Amino acid sequence: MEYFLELFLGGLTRGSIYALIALGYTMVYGIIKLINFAHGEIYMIGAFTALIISGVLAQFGLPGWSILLMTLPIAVIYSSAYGFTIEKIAYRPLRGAPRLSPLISAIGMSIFLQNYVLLAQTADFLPFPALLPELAFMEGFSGIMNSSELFIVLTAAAVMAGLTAYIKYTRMGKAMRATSQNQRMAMLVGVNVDNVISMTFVIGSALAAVGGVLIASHVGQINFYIGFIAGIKAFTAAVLGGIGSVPGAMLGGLVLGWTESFATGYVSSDYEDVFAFALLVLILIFRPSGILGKEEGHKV
Amino acid sequence: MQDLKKSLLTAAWFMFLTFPIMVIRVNTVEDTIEWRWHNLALVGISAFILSYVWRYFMVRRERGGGKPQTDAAPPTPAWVSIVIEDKRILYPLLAAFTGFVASFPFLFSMYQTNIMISAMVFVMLGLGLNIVVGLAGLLDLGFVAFYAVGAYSYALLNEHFGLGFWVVLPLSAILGTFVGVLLGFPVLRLRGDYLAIVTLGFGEIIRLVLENWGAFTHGPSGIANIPRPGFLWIEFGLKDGITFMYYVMIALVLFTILVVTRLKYSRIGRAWLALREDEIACQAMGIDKTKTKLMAFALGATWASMAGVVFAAKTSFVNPASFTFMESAIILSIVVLGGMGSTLGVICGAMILILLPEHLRAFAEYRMIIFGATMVLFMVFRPQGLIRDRRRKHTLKKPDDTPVSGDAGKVVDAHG
Amino acid sequence: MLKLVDVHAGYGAIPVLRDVNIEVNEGEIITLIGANGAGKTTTLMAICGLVRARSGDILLEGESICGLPTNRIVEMGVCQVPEGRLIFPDLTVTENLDMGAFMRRDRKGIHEDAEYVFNLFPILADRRHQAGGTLSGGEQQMLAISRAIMARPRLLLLDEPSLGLAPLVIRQIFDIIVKINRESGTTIFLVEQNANQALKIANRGYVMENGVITVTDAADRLLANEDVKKAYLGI
Amino acid sequence: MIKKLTSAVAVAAGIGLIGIGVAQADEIVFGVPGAHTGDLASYGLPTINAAKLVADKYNAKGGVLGRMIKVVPQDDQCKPELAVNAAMKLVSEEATVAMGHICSGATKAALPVYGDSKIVVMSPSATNPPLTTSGDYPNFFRTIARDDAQGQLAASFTIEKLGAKKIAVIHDKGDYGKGFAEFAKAAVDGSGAATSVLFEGVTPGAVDYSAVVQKVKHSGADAVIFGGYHPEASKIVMAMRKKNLKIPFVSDDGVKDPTFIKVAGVFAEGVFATGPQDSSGNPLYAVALAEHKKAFNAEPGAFFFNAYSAALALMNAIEKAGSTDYDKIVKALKTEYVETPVGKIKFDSIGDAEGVGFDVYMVANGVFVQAE
Repeated sequence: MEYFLELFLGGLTRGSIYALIALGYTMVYGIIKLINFAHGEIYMIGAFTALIISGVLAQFGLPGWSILLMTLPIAVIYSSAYGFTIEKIAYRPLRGAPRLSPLISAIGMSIFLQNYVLLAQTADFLPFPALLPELAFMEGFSGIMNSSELFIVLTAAAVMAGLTAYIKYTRMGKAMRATSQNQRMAMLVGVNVDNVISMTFVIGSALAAVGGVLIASHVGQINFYIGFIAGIKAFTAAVLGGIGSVPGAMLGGLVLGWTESFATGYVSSDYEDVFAFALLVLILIFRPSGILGKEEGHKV
Repeated sequence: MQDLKKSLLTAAWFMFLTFPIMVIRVNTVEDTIEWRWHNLALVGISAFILSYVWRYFMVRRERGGGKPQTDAAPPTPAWVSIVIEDKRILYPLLAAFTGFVASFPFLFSMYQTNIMISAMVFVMLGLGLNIVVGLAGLLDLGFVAFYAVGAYSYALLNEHFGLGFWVVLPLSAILGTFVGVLLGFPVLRLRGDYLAIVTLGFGEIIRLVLENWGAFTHGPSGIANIPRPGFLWIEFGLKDGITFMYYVMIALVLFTILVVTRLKYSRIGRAWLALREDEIACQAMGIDKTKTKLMAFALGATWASMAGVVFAAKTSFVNPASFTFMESAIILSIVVLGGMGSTLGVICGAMILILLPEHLRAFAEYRMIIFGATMVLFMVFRPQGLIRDRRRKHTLKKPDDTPVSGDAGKVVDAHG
Repeated sequence: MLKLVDVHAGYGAIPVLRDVNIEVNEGEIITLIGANGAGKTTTLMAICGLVRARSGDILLEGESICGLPTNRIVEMGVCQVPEGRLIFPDLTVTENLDMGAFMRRDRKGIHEDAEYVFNLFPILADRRHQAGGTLSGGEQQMLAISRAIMARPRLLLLDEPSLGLAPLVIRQIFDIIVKINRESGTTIFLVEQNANQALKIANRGYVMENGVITVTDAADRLLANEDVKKAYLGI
Repeated sequence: MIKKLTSAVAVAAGIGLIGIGVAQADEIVFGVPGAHTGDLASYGLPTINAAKLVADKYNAKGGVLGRMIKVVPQDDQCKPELAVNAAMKLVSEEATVAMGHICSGATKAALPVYGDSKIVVMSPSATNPPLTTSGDYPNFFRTIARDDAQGQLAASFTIEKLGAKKIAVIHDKGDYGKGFAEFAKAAVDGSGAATSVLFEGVTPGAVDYSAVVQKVKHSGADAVIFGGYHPEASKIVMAMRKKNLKIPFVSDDGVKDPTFIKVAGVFAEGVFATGPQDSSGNPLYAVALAEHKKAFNAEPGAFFFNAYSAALALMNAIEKAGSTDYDKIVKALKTEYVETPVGKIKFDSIGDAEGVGFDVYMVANGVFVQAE
């Protein structure tokens, strides 16, 4: 039973990270029906920016928590700025192009960003400082869950609650919902769709940066390639939950995290990813729009 | 003046954007921080200049954008039409080209011949994927799975049963078709992007199985000593083997082109096209959607599988590292950059994407970043690819120049 | 109030509108009639900036709105009830109305207007927490019109409000259109295939054929016009 | 169709004409194929440095057999198909000998190409046993010990010195890591003194490894043997220690890298790793180190000394053979001893270096020291 709990909590941590990244995919997809392949790279850039900023700050001999408080917002700002810029360069000119074009553009952007960081920084794995504080009261539970995992789960939960409220109650949130349901009509009631799309990229990127900083601090190392694998998994999570649906992304992330964790624990980690993808295929075969997704209306 | 202001702003923005990553290099292994201020200036200046270039092309694009998509290709340059119309120039040129292709292995080194074979393998893959993506409009991100099936079927059949290249080639075609149908059947009722992610998943699953099922596939250490094809009873040495493979590849590529071209203009080809344009209307016209899609999927898999056999024979070694998502992305780029649906486009795409990196070994570090940037720029400025697909048109009557308002609505929807 | 001067517009290279001249005065109900595919919807989209006019000009109270983004035009008081209604399917009726008032910041006024439309269409009040997508066609049309009212437009553009509705509902909708025009002085530009009904409530009418305005006259005279009768009134 | 063909002529001709290899007869072309870009570049690049240093040394003395040595690196990214291309490129540039390929898979793919052209290949890092034991590649030599020796050593060390009874064997599913892990597992199960309670592969680059760590814990193992490279190793060690799993962690040569200690920090303390026998007492070792520091102003990277030794062995063999003839070079490699940074070596009948072995190291106070 303890083993089950350990795997459950491990899956919860991993799933929370997937969910944080998956939100970016799902929001962008909801609004412009684009698989933003470069989103994983945004997550990586968030982590790298945090590494650089915290490295510079550490020179001043500041305490760990103050470094975290300064690093996280800067990483979030930079990731958002990258998300914003990418949309302007690689996706905005392609509005109205066939569906495949922005997707290819996104794959190209993903390759570009990976190599940009590779060339400007390094190919090697770099140690990432443990920015998350160790909580004394978690000491006794460290066998099943440690402080950084607790931080990840709590932050993810808080961020998701915040995002849900934002979408539900704010003016921009309403504009986002309206735009995702019918872009033309949203324009006709006066929504500035360009702004909404930019904002979607900004928010999605910010969430990815939070995920990037948390996970990097938890596992203690990053390189230019971390975004690719995390991105594919998060995207799988988004589709699993029903792409375009915000609660779906959260649920999809957790389901995927648990699947991988239990598959490793009870079967074999050799086939961890096989289980993840097989689950995806199965769910899509029986529910072609994902767990919480809605069947797309067939337009004639 | 307006432009100058915009460009200055762009430059400032990019200087801000790239500041941490371009300027500061923190090496947490060595505990060093390196400030590279010259990069900041570099970014600023390049962003400033590039913003002008970008704007120039954007304006050109806007102007060109109004042109109808359905109409013929852009005007052919004068020299091309001269060459084509004057048979005195054309025939010798064609003869020279045929001669060049035929004598390539004798003109160039084994290395050159070998990478030419690589490029032709990718031509085959590209043409195969072109059926799926370019003609039928199904986005397949796991195409490399079928390529792996072909490569491993040759490696394993050869290892266990000693079957030769010529026996396995048709066998693998059948196997590829079979696997294509097997994987295609459950996923084809998914639409668009869902299909994309599921095919990506299948691609990964196949690679992971190859990697982990050591008892069957030898896992990551792979299978070595796969023989090159012989001719009847003749076994070749390395150099002659490569030369022979070159001609085998030429024949296979020609065969592929022939079949794909026939398919494209056949009944099923028109059904694919209809499917790509409008799935629902297609069903309404009585086209069996599942069967048509499955055909495309299976045929694509057939070619990929055959290309896999050639790959295994050429490299003489297979392991799962050759069948990653990156390969799928490259094949897809070949199709898209070359020009979706266009056979010649795919050939040019493969030649450029495979041969250029080989010849640019000196720029190895910058190869991938250029590759990524090119993909983006192509999509933005030349989405139809290098060579636009031109289909034979059946002009029954002059089309009415008044579109119905329903059509109009659809155009805007596409924008939306 | 609204003036289209020699407007040419189309999609890509396909021209749709040619030399369109339309004038709508403050407080009027103007109708644009024509066959399916004549370019009526395109005209509305050009006004709202969803289709860029290739040449000519569109003036709103003497000011050119050509090339402005749609949200700016909406902000200036032009509101459209598009063809096919385009309800936000996952938003509730109340949320749909809220979206109509997206450009407005006066909470109190918005609340009052919501009460006003619920009075106008009591059925919507009953369904206020229901998702827009679950309403019937007629209810959706009512919601679409209510949503437009919520914007307090000065100029209301209606695209085929009668399409696919039962005659009884059509009559109700047309009554409301007249009511909006009378009570709040909203100028109305109505695009209809149902020429008979439209001309009955309009002050003036335009007839469009193949992207060109062929006839324009006072509504009652158009109703009496032999050609129009033959072509559009089915008499 | 005709129009299409003509433009194809232009494209194909244009591409075909770019870059035609040139070779000069009076040079000894010393090929250095390996991963010089991509994620494994850090293992390949130090070998180029080693080759250049050795070449400079000989060239300063007038070359080998009076001919200058020209170092020609070829990138293969550790991918088999690119390795074949790299090999063919070297063949067409008439390489005399080649030092490389870095990864075993790439080496296997490329060897037949060299074999056909009678070129001796010596790898500083390809440890997969069949490269020599299969007998398929008579032209292959290496200056590093085989995986089976390494796996055997890791297993016996864990059982005998650490007294482990139940051992969890983990690997990174890679060519190198899984090979090592399989040999270690076989050695553990064959020892009679201990059993392997777990044999699992982790996915490189996965978000975290907590599930695998829990599984190790659950298996009741009293030691872990890991086959793979340092990024995964440090992630696993850190996760283990954070989860209060303090059992010994024994790994391989891919982990015996200073970067591992830097990345894993305090968690690296007490980790065991096998690595090439310590030859730092060897005078040539100091020479090579000094040369590298002087020329590149940095510490040498992975496999540098093996590569340096391989380059010396190859050049020495050509000199002793008195010609660039394949058979004579092979004979010289197998008969003539040569002083190198990894010791005084010659090669046995299958191509493995005699006298090159592994030792077990342990991290203590932030450095690898020989374990007792």
